[in-house]
Amino acid sequence: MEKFNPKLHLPILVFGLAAPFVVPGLTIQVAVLWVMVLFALTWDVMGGQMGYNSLGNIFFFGAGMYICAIVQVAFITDVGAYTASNGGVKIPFTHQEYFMGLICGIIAAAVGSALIAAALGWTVFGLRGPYFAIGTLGIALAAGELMGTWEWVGGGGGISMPVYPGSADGKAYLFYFLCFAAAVATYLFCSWLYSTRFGLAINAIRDDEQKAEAMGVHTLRYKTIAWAVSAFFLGISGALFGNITGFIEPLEVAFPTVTFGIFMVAMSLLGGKGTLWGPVLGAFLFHFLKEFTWTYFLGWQWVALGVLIIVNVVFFQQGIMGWLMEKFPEKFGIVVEKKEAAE
Amino acid sequence: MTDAPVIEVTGVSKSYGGVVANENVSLTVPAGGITGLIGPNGSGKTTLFNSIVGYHPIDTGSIKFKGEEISTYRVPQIARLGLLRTFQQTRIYSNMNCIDNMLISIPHRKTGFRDMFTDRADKATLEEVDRLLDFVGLYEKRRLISGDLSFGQQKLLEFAMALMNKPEVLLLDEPTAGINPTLINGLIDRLRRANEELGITLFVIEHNMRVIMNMAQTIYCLAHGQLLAHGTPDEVQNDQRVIDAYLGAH
Amino acid sequence: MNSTRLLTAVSASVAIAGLVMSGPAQAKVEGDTIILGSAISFTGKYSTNGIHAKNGYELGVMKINEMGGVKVGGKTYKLKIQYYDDESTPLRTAQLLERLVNQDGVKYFLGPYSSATTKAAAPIMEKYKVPMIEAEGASRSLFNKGYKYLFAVLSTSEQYLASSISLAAEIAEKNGKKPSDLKVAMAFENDPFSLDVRAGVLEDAKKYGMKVVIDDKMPRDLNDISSTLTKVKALKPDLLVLSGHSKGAATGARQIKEMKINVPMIAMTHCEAAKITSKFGASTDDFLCPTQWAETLSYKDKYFGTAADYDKLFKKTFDGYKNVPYQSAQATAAVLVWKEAFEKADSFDTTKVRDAISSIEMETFYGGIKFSPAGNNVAKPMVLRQIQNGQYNVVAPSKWASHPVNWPRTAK
Amino acid sequence: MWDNIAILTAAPVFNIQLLLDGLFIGATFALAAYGLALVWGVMNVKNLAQGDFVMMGGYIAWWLGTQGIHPLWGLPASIVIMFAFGWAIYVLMIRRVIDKDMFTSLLATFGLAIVLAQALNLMFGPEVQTAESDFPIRSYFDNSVTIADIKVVAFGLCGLLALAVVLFMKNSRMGQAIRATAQDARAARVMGIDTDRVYAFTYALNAAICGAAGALISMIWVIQPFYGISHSIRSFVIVTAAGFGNLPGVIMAGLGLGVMEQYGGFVLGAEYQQATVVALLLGVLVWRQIEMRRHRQVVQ
Repeated sequence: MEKFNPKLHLPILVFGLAAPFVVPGLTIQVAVLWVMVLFALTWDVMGGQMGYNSLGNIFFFGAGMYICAIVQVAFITDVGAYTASNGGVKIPFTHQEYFMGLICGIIAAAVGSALIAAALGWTVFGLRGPYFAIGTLGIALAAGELMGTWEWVGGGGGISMPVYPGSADGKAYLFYFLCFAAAVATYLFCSWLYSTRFGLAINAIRDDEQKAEAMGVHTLRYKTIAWAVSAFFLGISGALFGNITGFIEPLEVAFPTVTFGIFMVAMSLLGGKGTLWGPVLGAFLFHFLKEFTWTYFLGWQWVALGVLIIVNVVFFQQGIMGWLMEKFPEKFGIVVEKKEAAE
Repeated sequence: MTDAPVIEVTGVSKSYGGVVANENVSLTVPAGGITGLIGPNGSGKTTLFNSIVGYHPIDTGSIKFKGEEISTYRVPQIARLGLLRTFQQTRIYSNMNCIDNMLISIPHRKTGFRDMFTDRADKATLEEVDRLLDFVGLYEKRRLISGDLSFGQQKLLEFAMALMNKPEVLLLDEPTAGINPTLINGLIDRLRRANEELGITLFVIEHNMRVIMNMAQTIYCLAHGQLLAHGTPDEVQNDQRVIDAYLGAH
Repeated sequence: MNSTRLLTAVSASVAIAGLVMSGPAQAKVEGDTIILGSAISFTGKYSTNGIHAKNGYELGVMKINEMGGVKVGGKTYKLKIQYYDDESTPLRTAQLLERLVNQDGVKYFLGPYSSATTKAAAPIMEKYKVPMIEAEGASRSLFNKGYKYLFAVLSTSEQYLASSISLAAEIAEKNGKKPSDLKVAMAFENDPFSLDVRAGVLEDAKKYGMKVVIDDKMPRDLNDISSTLTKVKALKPDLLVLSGHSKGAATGARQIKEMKINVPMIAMTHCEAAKITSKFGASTDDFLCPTQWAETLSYKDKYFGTAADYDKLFKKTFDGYKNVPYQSAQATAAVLVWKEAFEKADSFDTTKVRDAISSIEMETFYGGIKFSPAGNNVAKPMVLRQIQNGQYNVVAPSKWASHPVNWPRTAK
Repeated sequence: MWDNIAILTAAPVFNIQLLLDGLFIGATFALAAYGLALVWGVMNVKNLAQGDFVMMGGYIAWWLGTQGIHPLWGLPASIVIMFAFGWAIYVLMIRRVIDKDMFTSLLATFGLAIVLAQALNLMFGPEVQTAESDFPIRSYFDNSVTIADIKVVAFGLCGLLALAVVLFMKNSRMGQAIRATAQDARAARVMGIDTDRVYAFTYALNAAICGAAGALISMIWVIQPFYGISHSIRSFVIVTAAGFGNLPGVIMAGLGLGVMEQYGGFVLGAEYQQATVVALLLGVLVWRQIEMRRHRQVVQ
C-alpha cells in the first residue's frame, strides 16, 4: 500500500476539501470530477489491472442508482404507489426518514451491486477479449431496456428522488463530500488491493490467463472479486449521482452506456491503464478538458470525443503513465540490480 | 524408487478433425521418478500433455492422477491438484517483473480465501524467490519487466516459477530447447535436485537425447500418435523401431 | 517510489488549474443587456425540437429588441440568451444550469426541451431561487411538486391526446353507438413525456368505459412498430393513439402507410415536427394531431399581431419551415412573458420578478397566459387538428373548430 | 402476452405478416453481419462501427432521394461511396490497430462509431428519415397481410448481393487472396500476397456491403443517426451465433433474428423488441460458453 506522500497526496486532499468553499459555484462540477475519478479507478481494476476490458461497467452505476432510489423511497412510502403516480404525489417525510433512507440506500447500493456482479460473473467470465467486452456491453444495454419495462420502478418514466429536506447549499456540500469520500475510499482501497497478492494475481491474469490457470491460480475467484469490487464502488457512485441529479430514468441517467460508460474507458486509457495513478490522472485531464472545451464545440463535442478516443487508442495506447514508464523506466524501479547492492 | 503410478494414462485417443494425434496411448508415470517422453516432431507428445493437464477433451480413454479420474476436469482444477506443466512456447507474465512473476507462482492449492488479500510477499517467500532467481542466473535482472528478457532467460524464469509452485508432478515441455548449452548441465542438475530433494515427479518431453537419456529412469517413445516403445534409456536407445522412427524409415 | 515525483508535478499542476478555474462572474445584467440562460438540446435525440425551440426564443428576443427592448427602472435593456447544449440528457441539464447560475451569473432562465430535462432543471431553480419560464416541458408531474420558480406557458401533457378520446366518444354517440363499446389501441414511447400523455388518454378512456385493447410502449431507439401495427390489424380498434416525439410520429406514419392500417380514427402527437404530411403525403390524411397552438387560431398581441402574422414572420426569418411547429411558438411566448414580467416588476430582483411572473395575465399570439399557483398555464386550451388534404385544420374543441372532422378515415 | 399468442393461434394469417416482415428486414441484417464476419475472419477486426456504416449507406440513398433521384439508384451509389470511405478509414486508422490486441480494434471502432453517428446528426439532423420508393403496396387476405413491393425488391437485391460477394470470393484473384490471408496471413505474405492491400480491400468491401444494407434499410425501414449501435449489436449477435466462417449460418441467423424481433415485439410488446436483440446476444454468449466448457475451453 502506498505510504502517505505529502508532495503527492496533500495537494489533492487540500483541493478536494477546499474546493466547495473556494469555488462554491463549481461544487457540482468538482463532485462529478470525483465521480469520474471513481469511474476510472474502478474500470481499471478490471480493464487495466486484470485485462478484462468491460464496456458495460456502467451497469453497476445504474444498478446502484436504482437500488438506492428504491430503498430511499421505501423509507417514506410504498415504492409501487410512488412510481405509479409518476412523482405526482408529494409525500411528506421527516429528516430522520430521509437520512436513514439515504444511508441504507447507499449501503444497499454498494452491497447489492457487488452481489449482482458476483452473480453475473458466471455468465461472462467464460468470455475472453472482445467477447467479454461485447457481452458486458450487452448487459448494460439490456439493463437499460429492461428497466424501462419494469413498472414497479417507474419504467421509462423513471423515479423522482425524494427531495433533500435541508437547504440547497447543505445538499450540495453533503453530496460533494460524499462523492469526494467515495473517490478517496476507492483510491485507498485500490492502492491497498494492488499491494496484496490479489494485485499480483489479477496482473497475472491480464498477462496470460492460461498460464495463470495452469499455475493453479484461482482465476474465477479473483475475477469475480475484482468485478464485485468495481461494482461495489460504482454502486456507491450511482447512489450519489442519482441523488445529485434528483430524477432518474433508465436510458439517459441510470445506464448511460455511450456517455459515462465510455468515458470511464477513455479516462483510464488516457491516463495509462494498469497503473494506480493513470486513471486518476486521466480522469482529471479528461474532466477538465471536457468542462473547459465542451461548450465551445457546441454540437461538435461528440465528434471531438470520438476522435479523442480513436487517437488515444490508435496512436497513444500506453497512456500518459505508460508513456512515462517507457521514457523513464528507472524512475519506476525497473533497473538491473547487482546482487551485492541488494544485500 | 518407483512407487505407485502418479499418472495413469489408459487407452487415450484424441483427434483434431480427421487428424489422429493420439491413438490408444497408455502409459504410467511413477511417483517420485523422472519419466521421459520422446518422439519425432508431430508424434503427438504435446497433445498428450495437453490432454493430461486439461486443455482439451479426450475422445476415449482415461487419465488418472493419484487414482482420481481427471480427464473431464478443466485446467485450473487439475493444476490445483498439484499437476503442473511448462509450455513449449514459453509463457510468463510478460508485463510484470521477475520477482512478481515468482511471487504469484506460489503453490495456490495451499492458499485459502484470506490469502488472496495478504501482503504480496513475506520474508520467507522473498528469500525463496531470491534463491531460485539466483540459481537460474536472473538475480540481477529480477526487477526488469520479464517480457523484455531474452527467450532463454524467459525459459529459465518459467522453470524457476514452476519450482516456486512446488508441484507434485511437473510436466516439462522441452525444457532445454533454446537454452545456452553451458546452462544445460546446470539445468539438468537442478531438475535432478528438484526431483530428489523436493520429491517432485518429473515428466519431460525432450528432443535433446543426451539430456533425457542422462536424466530419466523410464522413457516412452511416441510416433504417429501411437506408443512405439518404452523402457529404460538403454532399452529405448537401442530399440530399432525408435531409431527407424527418428530416421523416418519404415 | 521515484515515480511519485513525476506524478507530484503533474497532479499538483492539475489541482492548481482546478483551483484557479474562473470563479462566479456577475453577469445577470451586463450594461444594457439582460442575459437569459438556457440549456437546450442542440445534439442528441431532442435536437430537432430543441432547435425549433431555440428559433422560437431567438425570434422573440429579436422582436422585443427591435421594438425597443425591456424597460426597467426607466432604462431600456436588450435581451440576450446564453445557450448551452444539454445533449438531450437530463444528466447534463443540472450541471449546465449550475454553471449558468454560478459561473455565468445568469439569474433568469428559459426552459430546456422535453419533460425529462425540465424535471432535472426544476430543482436547480428552486435551489438558487431563480425563476425559469419554460415552454417545452409539459409533464404534469412538474406541477405538483410545489415548485415556486418554474412557470410553463404550455398546456400539460395529459391534455395532449385526451381530447381525441372525447372526440371519438362524441362521434360514437352521434352514430348511435355507446362510447363504452369503443376499442382503443395505444402505442407510446417509453419516456416521461409520452407516458404522461398516455396517463391522460388512459384516464379519459376509463371515464368513458372504453376498452384498451393494445397498450404497447415503444422503445426509445425505435426502428419499427410493425409488430404493434400487426396487432392493430388483428384487433381492429376504433381509435389508434400514438405518441413518441418526432421519430415516433415519422415511424408510425411510415408504417401505417406501408401496412395500410385501416382504423377509423388515428391520433398522434408531433405530426408537424416530424413533417409527416410532406413525407408521406395523402396517406396521412385524416390523422388527428393535437397542438398547443395553431396559426389559424384567433389569438393576437401587440408584438407579433395575430397568430397568422407570427406564422408568416417565422417562415420569413427561418428557412425550411412548411409549417411552424408549436414548439417554436410557445418558446417565443416564453420570451414575451419575460419581457412583461421585468417591466411589471420594474426590478431585477429575482424574488420580485418571480412574483411578477406569477401574477401575470396576458394575451399573446400564442394564447392567453395565466399561471396557476403550481406554475402551469391555465388560460390556454389544447386544440386538435386534422390533416385534411395536406392541411392542418382545427376540428376540436368546437369553440375553436374551423372545419368539421372527417370520419371515418380510410387508408389511402 | 397470452392474449397476443391467442391472436396468432386464432388468426394464423397474422403469422404470415410477422414472418414476412421479419424475413425482409432479417435479410438486411444478414447482409451487414456477413460484412462483419468478413473483417472479423480475415483481419480479426471487431468492427463496432458496423451499424454506423449501415446508417451512412442509408443516408446516402435517402439524400439522393431528396435530390429527386430514385433511392434504388442510391444502392450502387452507396456501395461505391462506402467502398471508398472504408478504404480511407482503413488507411487512416484500421491499418494501425490490426496487429494490436483485440480490445484495441473494438474500442477504436467504437470511437469511430461515435464520430460517424454525431457527424450524421450534424449533417442531416436527428429526425427519423425514410427513403420513399413509391412502389405499390399490395394487400392479401382481406388486408390482413400487406406487402410493400419495395420490401420484396430489397429482399431480392440482398440475395443478389450476397451471391455476387460469394462468387467474387470464389473466383476472383482478390477473393482468393482474401481467403488465403484469412487462413494464414504470414504464409500469404511469404507467397507474395500484398496483405496490406488485401486488408484494405476487405475493410472497404465490408463498408460497401454495409452501405448496400443501409440503402435497403432506408427504403424498407427507417434510418436515424443514432440507430447505428443497434445494428452493430445485431451484427454481433448474428456472427457470434453463426461463427464467421459460416455463410449459410450467417444468413439463417440473420433471417432468424429478424423474425425473432417481430415476434418479440408482437408477443411481449414493442418495448421488448430492442431488449429481444440484446437478450439474444447474452443468450448466445452464455450458450457458447456452456458449449465451450464441454470442450474444456473458453470463448475467445
